[in-house]
Amino acid sequence: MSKIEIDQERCKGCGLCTIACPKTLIKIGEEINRQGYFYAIWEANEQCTGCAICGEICPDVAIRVWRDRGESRT
Amino acid sequence: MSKIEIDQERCKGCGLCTIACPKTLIKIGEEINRQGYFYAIWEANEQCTGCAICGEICPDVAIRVWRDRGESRT
Amino acid sequence: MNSDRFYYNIIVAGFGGQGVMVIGNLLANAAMIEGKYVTYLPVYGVEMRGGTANCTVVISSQQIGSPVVGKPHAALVMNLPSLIKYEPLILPSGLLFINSSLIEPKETYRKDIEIFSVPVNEIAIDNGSPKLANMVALGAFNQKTKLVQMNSLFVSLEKVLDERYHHLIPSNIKAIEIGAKFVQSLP
Amino acid sequence: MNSDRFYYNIIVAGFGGQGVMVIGNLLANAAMIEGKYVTYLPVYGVEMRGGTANCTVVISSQQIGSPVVGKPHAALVMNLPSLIKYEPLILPSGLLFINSSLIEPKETYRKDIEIFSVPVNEIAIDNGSPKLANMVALGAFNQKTKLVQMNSLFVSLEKVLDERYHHLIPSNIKAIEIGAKFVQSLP
Amino acid sequence: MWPFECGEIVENQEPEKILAKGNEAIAMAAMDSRCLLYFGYPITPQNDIPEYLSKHLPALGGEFIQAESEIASINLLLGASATGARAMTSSSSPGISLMQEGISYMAGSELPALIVNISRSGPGLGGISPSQGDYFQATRGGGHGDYRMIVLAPSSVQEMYDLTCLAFNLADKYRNPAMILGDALIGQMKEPLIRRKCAKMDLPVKDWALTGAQGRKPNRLKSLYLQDGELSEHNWKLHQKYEQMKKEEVRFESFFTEDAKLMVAAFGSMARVSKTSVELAREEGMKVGLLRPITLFPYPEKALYDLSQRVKLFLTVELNTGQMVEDVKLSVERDVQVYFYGRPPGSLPSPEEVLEEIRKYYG
Amino acid sequence: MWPFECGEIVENQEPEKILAKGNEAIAMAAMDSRCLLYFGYPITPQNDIPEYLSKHLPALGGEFIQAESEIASINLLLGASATGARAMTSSSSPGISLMQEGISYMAGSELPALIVNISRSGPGLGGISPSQGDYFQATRGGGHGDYRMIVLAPSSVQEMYDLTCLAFNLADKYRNPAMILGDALIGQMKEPLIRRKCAKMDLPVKDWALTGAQGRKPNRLKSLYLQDGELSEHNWKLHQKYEQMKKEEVRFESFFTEDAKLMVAAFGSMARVSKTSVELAREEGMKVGLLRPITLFPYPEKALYDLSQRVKLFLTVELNTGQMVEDVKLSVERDVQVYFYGRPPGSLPSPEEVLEEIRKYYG
Amino acid sequence: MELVFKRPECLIDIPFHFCPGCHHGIAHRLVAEAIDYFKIREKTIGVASVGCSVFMYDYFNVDVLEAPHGRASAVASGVKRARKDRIVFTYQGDGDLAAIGIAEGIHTANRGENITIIFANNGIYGMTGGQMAPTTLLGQKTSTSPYGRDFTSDGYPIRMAEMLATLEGSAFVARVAVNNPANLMKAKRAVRKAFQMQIEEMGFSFVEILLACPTNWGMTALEANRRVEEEMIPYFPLGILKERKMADYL
Amino acid sequence: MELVFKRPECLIDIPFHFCPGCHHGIAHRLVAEAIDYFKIREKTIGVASVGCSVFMYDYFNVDVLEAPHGRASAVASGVKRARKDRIVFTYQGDGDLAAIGIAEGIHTANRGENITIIFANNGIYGMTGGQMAPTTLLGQKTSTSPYGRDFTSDGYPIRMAEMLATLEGSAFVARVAVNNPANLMKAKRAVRKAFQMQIEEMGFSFVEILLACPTNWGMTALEANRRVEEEMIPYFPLGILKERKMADYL
Ligand SMILES: Cc1ncc(C[n+]2csc(CCOP(=O)(O)OP(=O)(O)O)c2C)c(N)n1
Ligand SMILES: Cc1ncc(C[n+]2csc(CCOP(=O)(O)OP(=O)(O)O)c2C)c(N)n1
Ligand code: SF4
Ligand code: SF4
Ligand code: SF4
Ligand code: SF4
Ligand code: SF4
Ligand code: SF4
Ligand SMILES: [Mg+2]
Ligand SMILES: [Mg+2]
Repeated sequence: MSKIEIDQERCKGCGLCTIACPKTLIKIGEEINRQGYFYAIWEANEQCTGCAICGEICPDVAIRVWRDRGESRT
Repeated sequence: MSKIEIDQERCKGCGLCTIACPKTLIKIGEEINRQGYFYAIWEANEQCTGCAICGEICPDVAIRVWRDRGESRT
Repeated sequence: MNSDRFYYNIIVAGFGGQGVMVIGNLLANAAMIEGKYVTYLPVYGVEMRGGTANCTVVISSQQIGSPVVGKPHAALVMNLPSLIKYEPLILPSGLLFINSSLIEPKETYRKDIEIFSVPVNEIAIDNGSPKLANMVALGAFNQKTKLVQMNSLFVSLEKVLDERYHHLIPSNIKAIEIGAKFVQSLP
Repeated sequence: MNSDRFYYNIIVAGFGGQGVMVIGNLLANAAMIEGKYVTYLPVYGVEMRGGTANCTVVISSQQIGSPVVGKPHAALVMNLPSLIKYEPLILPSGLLFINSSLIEPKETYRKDIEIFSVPVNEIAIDNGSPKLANMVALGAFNQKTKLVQMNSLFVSLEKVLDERYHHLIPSNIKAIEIGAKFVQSLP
Repeated sequence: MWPFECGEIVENQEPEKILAKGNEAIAMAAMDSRCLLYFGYPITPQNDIPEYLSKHLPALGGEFIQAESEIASINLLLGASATGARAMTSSSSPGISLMQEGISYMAGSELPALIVNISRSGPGLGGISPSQGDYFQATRGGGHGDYRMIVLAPSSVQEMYDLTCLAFNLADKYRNPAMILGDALIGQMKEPLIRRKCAKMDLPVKDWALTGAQGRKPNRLKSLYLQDGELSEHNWKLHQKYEQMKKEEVRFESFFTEDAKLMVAAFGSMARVSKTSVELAREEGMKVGLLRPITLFPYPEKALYDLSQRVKLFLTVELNTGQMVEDVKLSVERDVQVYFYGRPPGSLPSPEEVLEEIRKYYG
Repeated sequence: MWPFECGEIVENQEPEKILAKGNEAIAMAAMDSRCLLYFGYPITPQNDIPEYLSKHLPALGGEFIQAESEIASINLLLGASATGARAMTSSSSPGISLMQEGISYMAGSELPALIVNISRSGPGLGGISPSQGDYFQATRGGGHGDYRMIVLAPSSVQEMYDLTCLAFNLADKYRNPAMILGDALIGQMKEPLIRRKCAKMDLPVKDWALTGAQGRKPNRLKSLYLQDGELSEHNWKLHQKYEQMKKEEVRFESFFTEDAKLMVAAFGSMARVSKTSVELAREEGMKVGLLRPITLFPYPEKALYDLSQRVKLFLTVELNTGQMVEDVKLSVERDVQVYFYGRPPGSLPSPEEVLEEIRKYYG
Repeated sequence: MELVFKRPECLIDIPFHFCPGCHHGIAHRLVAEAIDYFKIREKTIGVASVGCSVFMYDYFNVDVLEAPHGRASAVASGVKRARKDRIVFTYQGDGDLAAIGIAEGIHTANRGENITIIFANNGIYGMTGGQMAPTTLLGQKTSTSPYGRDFTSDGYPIRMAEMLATLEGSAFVARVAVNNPANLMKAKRAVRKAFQMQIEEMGFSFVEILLACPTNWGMTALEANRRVEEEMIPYFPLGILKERKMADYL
Repeated sequence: MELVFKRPECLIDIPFHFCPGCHHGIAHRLVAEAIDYFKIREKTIGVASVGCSVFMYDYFNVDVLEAPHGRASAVASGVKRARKDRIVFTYQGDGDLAAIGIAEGIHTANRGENITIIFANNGIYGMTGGQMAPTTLLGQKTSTSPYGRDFTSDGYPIRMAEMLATLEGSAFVARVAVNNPANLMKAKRAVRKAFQMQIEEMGFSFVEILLACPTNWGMTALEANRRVEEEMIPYFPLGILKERKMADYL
């Protein structure tokens, strides 16, 4: 099982991660952060492969990714 | 019979006309003009075709050309 | 600047992108329509992106000298950095209007001014137009201060908004009204 | 500028390309070698091409103030425009040295100065080095004025000419000597 | 086509009061002065000018070029103005620095045109806040050689409009580039504006313009003078022109001079702030006046000199570390004290802060 | 490598007297001051500098770039100086105008380097004859914003050398660009020159230089300051630096001051001409002196002020239509008469012509 | 679990000021990753341009110099000539490099300066509020081309990579995009390659990155991202345009 | 006998200031002849650049404007935009156009300004005394490349015609020489064609003319003339690089 962490105060709610995640595990939430943005939330989910695509695409470097197995990244 | 006229005070003695004339009718003389240049002189000569190549090549527009017959220029 | 003459100035401040400039523009235009002298002065951060943005509006019955205001009668602050910057400057017994969606009212400190909090983002979101938080704030602020007539604000929308956005005028009006209503409904 | 001190200045003028600057340089360097204070000041026409060129050399036993000379002791003119420009400026009883190859001596007008004509182009051509008319002029001028020793001029050639032209030093020396001899041979 | 009737186009305009930005007022005034050629490169805080003109010039048959740089802008302007057409560019401080060579050429070739500097903070990239740090550059010639621009310093949105109209006229009258020197404050602020005709001016025919040598000798526009003494003469001719401007074109405004014991001198945006300070001072009973130069070149030397016969205390207020104060010192009587309150850019002084300074020296 | 010993390299040089051009003296001094980086674009009358350096820098392991323009030159210089290395550019008036933005950035980012202006006639293309028409530009900042350069005005070939060495030192001492302001006269003339060490100066370590953030925090060199008040503070800091220069770095030379009734004030080439005029005047029995500012910024205000306690007649002589005369007026006591004799470029005044003016005012 | 994706060390831990969905953030990160990869942080000197990326010095944990608008390539050349042993790069917008700075860009490439230019092409002047850039597409509306870019008066969008590739002096020239994971991975390789070229002293390297500017395109982040694919890439084709295999002075 | 060759009317009857054997004189005459040919003297406006050709206004019998060094193409664009009914040309040296003025040259071409540029390429800075130009050949010694132009520090000679031909905005681009009668005749046709393109409103036209500068090449006129053939033409091939057949907005 892999996981990601979204820094909710850094997230600007652009949504790029939501379309990039091959498993569509991320969506924009309904709460605003201190900057007034609706931030992204990760649906903690076993499906996450830790592929890090979400991290790569995030313009605000708001995502960190942990991978469980020693699989090589895409 | 065609002829040319070299403006001796305008000529700077560069010699371009001397190598351009297909009949080699022009050479650099041994006198200097008021600017101190050895100017070009035309050997008045029946061979001149009035082709105007000398005029075309002269950087100082120091040559005028008259053509006798109605031949077209080269 | 005699007390018998009308003279009032406001600073509106927030993040770039929160639409604080539009608030200032609408106030100024509305006051102009109502026959007042006005100045509107925006201040941006770096050329355009990021940082904070604020604007100053002066409304007066006389010709206006300085459009720069050292000590405003009122400050409408949309985020925390603006609160920190402008709270100390407000004239005694002036008005501090805070957007409590992004600022905790407890972050204010002055006792000699009136502090008035409205959760403008929440209100806007609740009304389905999260992008119009600034209009909610304007409506609430004007309801509170009665600086200009609401109708002058509505009329000004057409002058202030770019033509591209004219189709949004009705929803802007609605947001202003919602802001005003929120204030009216306060106990 | 007392008369017991040495102070002399010269203007050398001609077309760009006639080598007047080299004349000035050689005079200045030679005088420096001989322990004098010197200034050399060139004046060009447009950036480089065409037009006239001239230079001023001041030689003195004292520190030199102005390198600009209003009224020269001597003018060495290589062409007609230079004659027209500098003849009027020469100090009374000064020297006007003209290149009679390009200037008719009759084109001068002053009576209160010494006019000295040398057909430097012809001399140079006759001696097979038409490009060294300037050196002929220098030799003749210095023979006439005895401003510096001929040898100082020869030694200066190495300093003044670009290395590329050092192989031409002997012919330059020869041309200077020919100019000097021409003057010596005058009646 | 020449000379223009000032503000002809405006006639069809109803004199409605609109809430306009200073920058937009310039753009409107340009169009109303029949300037249909604009060349410029984007830079904050003056982008409203090109944006407005890119939108409105095409309909008038004008040309809007967003140039690749300020250097291209000033040279496009040089070319366009050489044809006798009215033309303009606008920029802000760093961009104006890049135009210095071109401006020197335009002055040297005696080409009229409008250059707008909505200046911002320096040196270097500095910031986009208001600044008066380009006063020297504008009035002393930041480019090489002896030349001057006509420099007008508006201090309200209405003046942004009015002085732009005037600048075109003065440029044409003197065959010289003219500059509007505003700043981020006066360019960005909004105030009510009325588009109105400016006073008519008799302008010389542009017989020097390059339009093709048809039925006349070729015209040449250049700044290179190589004949002996020719360049000196040209420089003296320019100098005479500047002297004439000093005689005929000085403009300034003053308040509360009659009984003033201390005069504040300030231009543009700082004159606005200072005006309130002076009013506050009067409320406190201090006899303080304000002199506001409208033309920075020619400078109101005489007005200051005359005033200084009576008033012996001057306070120059600038949004920099001391530039116009030199002109004040050079103008006033010798026994006058000239103080300086400078704020380098980065923050704006409030009227209260200037009042503080007034109190300090009035004392 | 830092701080440099002044003129170290020269030690191996025998102090031979050579007949050198002013421009070449600058180039030699640069090399002798360990300036091994040159960036420039050709322009008359200063081409001897790049030509000399293109020939001699490679052997010293230096870099010579003929840039594509003066704008590239000043920005190459900006980059090189940011590494802490000594570097220079040179140009003449129009080229210097093009550098104004870059100079403003360098001053704003506090980058030391040498900029040489061997100025020529303006405005515009003007001509290549000597001119002092760039005095304002050099001393007031032709670029935008409040900043100053250290400006040195040599008046002999030896000084072209000596002041170049000094300029590098002062630039490093103050982290500020320095300018040598010569002209076509002083750049093109030849005089005997001795390459000699210049006085040693304690120079601060360049801990701000960009060399890679190894074992330290990253260094940033910039002129953009956006935090509230930050830019004001930065401007005041620069201002303090300029004030310090005024205290510590003023240099001037004077002749015949003791009993002078009239002082001529002139710099650079015109000081040379004027010196002869003053000597001629003395020969005629007139009590005339000469004051020659060597630093144009900081200006010898105090020297002039002190002198003006005694001498009540000043004649400023310039190769322009009136620029330095403002500094003279701003410096002297209030009861002093300051006259001006200006010659715009295009022809040089002779010592006799200046003498004529002296006679006129000496009265 | 292993932390497989995190902020590169070369990027200081503060939030970007960029607008939501702005690709500058991705491009910045790619550069930072390349610097980390080659472990050259302590010998790298960055040159910031004026544009939305002007705050580069706040983000990169390396020595940074700010250049006047358009002049970053000249400034970087000056840095490099003074310190040939350092790694020098610029990060320049399209207004910066293709408009005001085109002369410096071309001549820097032509001289084969051994530096790296990251060219952030978003077809717009971001920082100044959305004016037309030299790379704005035909028909595109901007605040100074309100009726759409028209080639008869505004000219054509310039393809910088193609132009620089024709110069003898350039060693590596590529155009990439970061709008989807596949393009992003290629972009990462290109940026890395560009630095590698410099480290190996192969000469001038240049990577043009197509970026979305949602704010000034007047779009949401997702719309803007899509426009990169649909409108920009067709006019600005991706790929490596030039790659010198050996320094030609070897 | 008929006078078949004489000074064109558009050339004022005064001597050129050029050095003996300098090709500028020929190039000037070709331009004057084209103006005569199209009978456009009275509607032509010339823009002079700074270089040995700066005195253009003394020679051409047309309205002439002097541009700052390098900026002739921007100046000419300004003239043309103000007077679209006039014929506008610049005459620019290689230092002027390819070095300091390259940005203006490229953007003028890119905007497709309907003007004509005559680019006088002699591979040297003539007027200022023989410094290296952007078109100086590798190995060529000049006063600022005393050891010969070296690409590692000086870069490569730029081929302007090729570069401008790649831009969408250019309509006619040619390179010619005037070193012998055959080339000269082609040059004459190219110059004429360039003006014709402008008259027909086809857009930006550009003729690069390779010229000899005997003085600063340190050669006699005849040697310099030969060098054009032997050294310049091989690096700068002659020919028409681009010719738009129809205004693309038609
Ligand atoms: C000399 C000068 N001219 C203009 C500007 C204003 N300016 C700042 S950034 C910029 C362009 C920004 O566009 P781009 O380079 O494309 O960067 P982006 O913001 O799009 O990333 C301009 C014109 C300036 N700072 N300096
Ligand atoms: C801004 C500026 N920089 C430099 C110069 C000096 N300058 C005059 S002409 C010229 C170059 C001449 O070379 P080119 O354009 O090739 O023309 P050529 O003389 O060879 O015909 C230069 C650098 C100048 N006049 N203005
Ligand atoms: S790591 Fe991969 S699978 Fe997991 S959330 Fe990110 S993109 Fe989706
Ligand atoms: S990509 Fe980053 S900033 Fe955008 S929504 Fe996802 S986490 Fe937030
Ligand atoms: S016209 Fe022809 S043949 Fe006659 S001289 Fe001239 S080139 Fe020779
Ligand atoms: S080409 Fe002309 S200038 Fe040259 S030698 Fe012949 S006539 Fe004289
Ligand atoms: S304006 Fe555009 S380029 Fe600039 S930060 Fe915003 S989205 Fe990015
Ligand atoms: S220097 Fe060269 S280009 Fe200039 S006129 Fe002489 S030969 Fe011609
Ligand atoms: Mg951009
Ligand atoms: Mg050339």
